[in-house]
Amino acid sequence: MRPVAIIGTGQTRHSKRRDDVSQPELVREAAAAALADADLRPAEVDAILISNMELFEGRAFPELWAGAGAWAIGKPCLKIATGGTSGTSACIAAFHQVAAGCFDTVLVVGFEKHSEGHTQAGMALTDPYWDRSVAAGALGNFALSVCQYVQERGVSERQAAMVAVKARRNAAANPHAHLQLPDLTIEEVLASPVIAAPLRRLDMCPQSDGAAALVVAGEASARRRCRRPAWVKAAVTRHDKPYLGDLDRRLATMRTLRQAAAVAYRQAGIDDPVRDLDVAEIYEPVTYAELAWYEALGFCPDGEAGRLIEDGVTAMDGALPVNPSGGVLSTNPVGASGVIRVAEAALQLHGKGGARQVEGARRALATGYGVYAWSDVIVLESAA
Amino acid sequence: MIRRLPIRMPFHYAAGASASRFFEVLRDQGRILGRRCTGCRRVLCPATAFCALCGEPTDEWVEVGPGGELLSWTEVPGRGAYALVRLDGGDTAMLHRLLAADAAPRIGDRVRARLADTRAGGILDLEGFELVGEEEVT
Amino acid sequence: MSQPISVSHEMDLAWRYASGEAMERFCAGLTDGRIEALRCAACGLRYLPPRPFCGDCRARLTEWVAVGDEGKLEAWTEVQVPMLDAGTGRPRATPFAIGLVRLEGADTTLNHFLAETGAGRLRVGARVRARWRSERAGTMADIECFEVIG
Amino acid sequence: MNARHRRRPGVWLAGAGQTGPAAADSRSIPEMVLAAVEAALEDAALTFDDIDAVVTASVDLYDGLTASNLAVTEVVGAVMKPETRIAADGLCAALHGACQILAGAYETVLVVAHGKASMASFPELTTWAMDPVYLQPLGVDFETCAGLQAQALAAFDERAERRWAELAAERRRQAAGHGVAPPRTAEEVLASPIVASPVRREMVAPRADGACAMLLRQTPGGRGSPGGGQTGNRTRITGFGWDLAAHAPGDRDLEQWAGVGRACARAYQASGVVEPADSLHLLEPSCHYAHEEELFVRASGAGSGPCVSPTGGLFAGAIPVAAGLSRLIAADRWLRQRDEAGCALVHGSWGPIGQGQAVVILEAAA
Repeated sequence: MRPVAIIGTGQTRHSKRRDDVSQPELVREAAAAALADADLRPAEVDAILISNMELFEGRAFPELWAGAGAWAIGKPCLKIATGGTSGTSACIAAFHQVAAGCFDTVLVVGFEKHSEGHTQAGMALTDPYWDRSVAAGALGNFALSVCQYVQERGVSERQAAMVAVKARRNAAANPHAHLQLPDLTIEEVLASPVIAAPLRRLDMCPQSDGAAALVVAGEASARRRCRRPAWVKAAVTRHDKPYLGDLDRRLATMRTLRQAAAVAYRQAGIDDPVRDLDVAEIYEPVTYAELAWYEALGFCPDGEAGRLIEDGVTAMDGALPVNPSGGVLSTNPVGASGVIRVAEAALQLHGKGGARQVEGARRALATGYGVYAWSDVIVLESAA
Repeated sequence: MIRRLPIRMPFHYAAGASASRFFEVLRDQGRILGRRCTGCRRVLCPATAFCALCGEPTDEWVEVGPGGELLSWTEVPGRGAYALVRLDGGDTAMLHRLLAADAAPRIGDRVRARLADTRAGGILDLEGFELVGEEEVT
Repeated sequence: MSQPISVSHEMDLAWRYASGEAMERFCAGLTDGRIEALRCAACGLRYLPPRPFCGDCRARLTEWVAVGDEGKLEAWTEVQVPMLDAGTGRPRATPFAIGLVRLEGADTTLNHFLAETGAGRLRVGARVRARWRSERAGTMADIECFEVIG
Repeated sequence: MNARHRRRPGVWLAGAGQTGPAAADSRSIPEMVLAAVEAALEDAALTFDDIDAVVTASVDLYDGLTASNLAVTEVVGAVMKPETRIAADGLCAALHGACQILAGAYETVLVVAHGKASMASFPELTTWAMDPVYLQPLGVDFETCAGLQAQALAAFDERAERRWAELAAERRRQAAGHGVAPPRTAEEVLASPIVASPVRREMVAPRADGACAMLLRQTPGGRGSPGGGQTGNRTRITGFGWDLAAHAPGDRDLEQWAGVGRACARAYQASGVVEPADSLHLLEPSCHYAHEEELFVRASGAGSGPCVSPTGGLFAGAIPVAAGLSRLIAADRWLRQRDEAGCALVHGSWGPIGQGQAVVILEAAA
C-alpha cells in the first residue's frame, strides 16, 4: 500500500450530555479542531468519512443531516458503521481511499450522542427470532464474557480495579476525557455497586456524547504539512460470527484480535510488542477486556495479564503505556471511540500529547473492538 | 415465516445553539429570525450555526418574514400540503405546512407565516404558511 | 445564550422480519418442545441458532441434529440496572439473571433468562434445564427460562 | 479504446450475482444474500477462498437491526476476514471496494448490498433520515421532498407531467417480465393516485426486495476461467465519484441535480472521459421517480446519444440500498453482451432529492 499518514487530530469536549450542540454542531467542533491541528483549510479537504452507529440516535443516514458539520457538502462523503469498530473502520477506509490515489486528504469524523437515544436498548436490537427478548445490551454481554474469562484465567477483582484506576488517572491528564476521577482508588472501585456480576459500575465504560476527527494525507502532502506525520504501517481488520453464543470463551480466545495483531505486527516489523511499541491505545469497553486484550495482543503470555497490570508495565511510566488518554473506560461516544483510539495514537507520535505525552513515542498501536468480537489493529510510526 | 415486530423508543434531539435561539424568539416573541453567513453573506432561515453550502459559521441574527415567496409546494394525500418558502429578507427557503388555500397554489405566490396559538419551543410553533392575495401584500 | 431546546420523537415502527428456512423449522420444533441444531458436515460444529451457512467452513448447513433441553451453564450474570425494552418501550424489571447455556448436543451457547438470581446455585458448570411454558407459540419465549437442577 | 480514454488500470469486475427484485421475498436477509453471493462466485469461477475482503452496504433502520452487517457476516464469507460496511447506496460499496484494490490492500473484494422494502413502510422509515429539528416534526419524508422537486420542475413546464408519465410507461414496459411492476400506459400513469403532487404512484419506481453481489479484482482473472462458462466482454471500473449535497430542500436548487454533476466530473477525470456524450454508450441511472431521469441525463452531460436504462432501470424494482449496485450489474450485463467496446455510466443515490449521489464508469474492451 502507498504511504499514508495522519497529519492532524481533534476532539470535542466529551460528556454525559452535550445538549448545547446539535449533531452537526458537535461534528463541527471535532472537524474544526482536526483541521486546525493539520493547518488545513476546509476547502483543502478532498473527502469525508463519517462514523456513527445510526440506530443509537434513531437515525437512518445520519451523515445527511450531520455531514454539513464536517464541511462535507459538495464533496464525497460516506458513512461507515461496524459497531464498536466503526471509528477504526472509517480510519482504515480513509487510509485505503488515500492510498488508492483517489484523494490527497480525507477527513474522518466519528460521533455519537448517546444522550439522544437508548444505547442499551439499541444494542439489544439483535436477531428477533433468537435473542432479542433476552438481549441485555453491552453490559449483559460483557458480564457473561467476563464471567467466563475470570473463571478461566483466575483474574482478580483487584487486578480489574487496577485497570479502572489506571484509566481514570490517565484521563485526568486528558482535557477531553469524559470521566475525570483523578484521585480514584482501588478501594473505591471495589466499593462501587455491582451492576451485572461480576462487573461493578467503575469497571464499565461510560456513555458519552462526543466527536473525534483526524486528517489522513498522502505521502507528499503529509511531508509538506506535518512535522512528524504518523505513518500507517499496518491496518488489519477481522470480523467473526454474529451471535453472542457463537464463540467459545470469547475474551480468552479473541481470535480476531490475535490474528489481526499477528498480521499487523508482521507488516510493521514488530517482534516483541512491549519492546517495539512505545504506546498503545486499545479499545477496552470494560476493565477485564483490557486484561484479555493484553494477552491477545501478545503483551504477555495467556494468564499473565493480571501480573502485567500489577507490575505497572502498562502504566504511564511503564515499558508500554496503554491508553494514556484514559481509554474507552473514561470516554465512550461509540461512533467516535475508534477514531479517538487512532487520533490519540497519532497525537502521541505528533508529540502533541501535552500532560499525557509518552516521551519520545515513535511507534503506536491503536485497536478497535466491536459487536462481540470484531477487531481492527492499526500500527502507526513516525519517521525514523 | 414472517413475524411483525415493533421497535418503540423515544429519542430527544438537541436543537443546538442556533435553533434553540430561533425557537425561543419564535415562541416568546412570535418573530422569525435568520442567521447571516460570514462567508457567503446569505441569510439562512431556518437558522443554523453554519452555512451548509460554504461551510462558514453564521454570526448575526436578522429578522425575516413573516411574508415570503412560494418556491415549491406539494400535497401528500392524508397528510396535507407542504410549502417551500423564502421569507422576505432571507436567502434560503423554509419547508413547512401549506395551510388550506382557496385557490391552487402557484410557484411565485405570496405567502405569510402563521403562528400557532400555543407555542412550546419548536418548529410546530409555526402553524405553517398561508397564501395571501396581492392586495394584502405591503 | 438561550436555554438548550430539545426535540422529541417517538419511534413506533414495525418491521416484517422473515425467519429464514432454518429458523422456521427450529421455531416449529419449539412448539412441540423440541430443540434442533444444524450441524456442519465439514467441521462438525452444531449450530444454535440454526442458520444457512457455516462461517468457518463457508459451506451450507443442511444436517439437523437433536439437542437436549438440559445443559451446562457456561456463564451467568445478574443485571441490576434498568434498561428500556425496545419492543415494548417500557423498562425491563430488575434484577434479572441471564446465562450462556451449552445445551447437550449443541456446540454454540444459548443466551437466555435464568430462573433464579444471586450467586447461590448460579455457578459456571451448573446443570440447567429449560422451563417450558405450557402454551407455546413457536418462539424462544416458549422457554420461559433455565433453572438449575441437581 | 481511444486516446482520451486512458488513465488508470482500473478494477476488473470478475463476476456478479443477484436475487430479485421481488415484490416480497419470503427468504431471510442472509438467505437472499447467500444466493446472490453464490451466483457471483459462480459467475466469476471463484470460491470463497479467493475473497480477500468484503464491503457490504446496509442501513440498520431499514433492516430493523443494530449493526445490520451482523446478519450477513457469515454468508458473505467475512468470518476472520476484513469487512467494511458502508451505510449508503450499494454502488458506494462497489466504489469503496475498488478503492481498496487500487490502494493495493487486497486483490479480490466481494461487494454486497441488500434491501427488503417489504419489511416496513419506506416512506415512514425515511422520516428518520430527515433533520429531526426542523423537518422531521412536520412528517417530511423522501417522497414529500420528491414532490417538492417535481413541482418546481413542472411549474413552468406544461408538458412535464405528461413526459414523466410517458417515461414511466416506457420504463415499465421495458421492465416487464423481469421486474415487479406491471406495465402501464401513460394514461394509466397519469390516472394513478397522487403520492406527493405532482408525483403519482406509477411514476415511482416500485420498491422491492433483493440482494446484489459482485466480485472486484485487481487482475482480469476470474470470469471466463475454465468452469465459469462466461463469455462476452470483460468489464472494468475505470472511474468513480460521489457527492453529498445540502440536506434541507430549502438549501438546494431543486431544478437540478448538482451532486450528479460533481460526482460525474470526478469520475470522468479519473477515467479520462473528456466528452461524455462521445464516450458513453449506456446510462444506468438509479431513478426512484420518473422526473429524476431527466435531471440525471442533464447533469451527466451525456446528451441524447447513450442508451438509457434499456431494461427499465429501477422500474424493474428499486431495492433499497442495493439499487445502485443492481444498476452496475445491469450495465455489466449489457456491455458483456455487445461484441464491441463500450462505456457505461452507472448511478446510485440516497437521501432526500438525491442528497447523496454516486457514479461509476464501467468499460468493456472488445
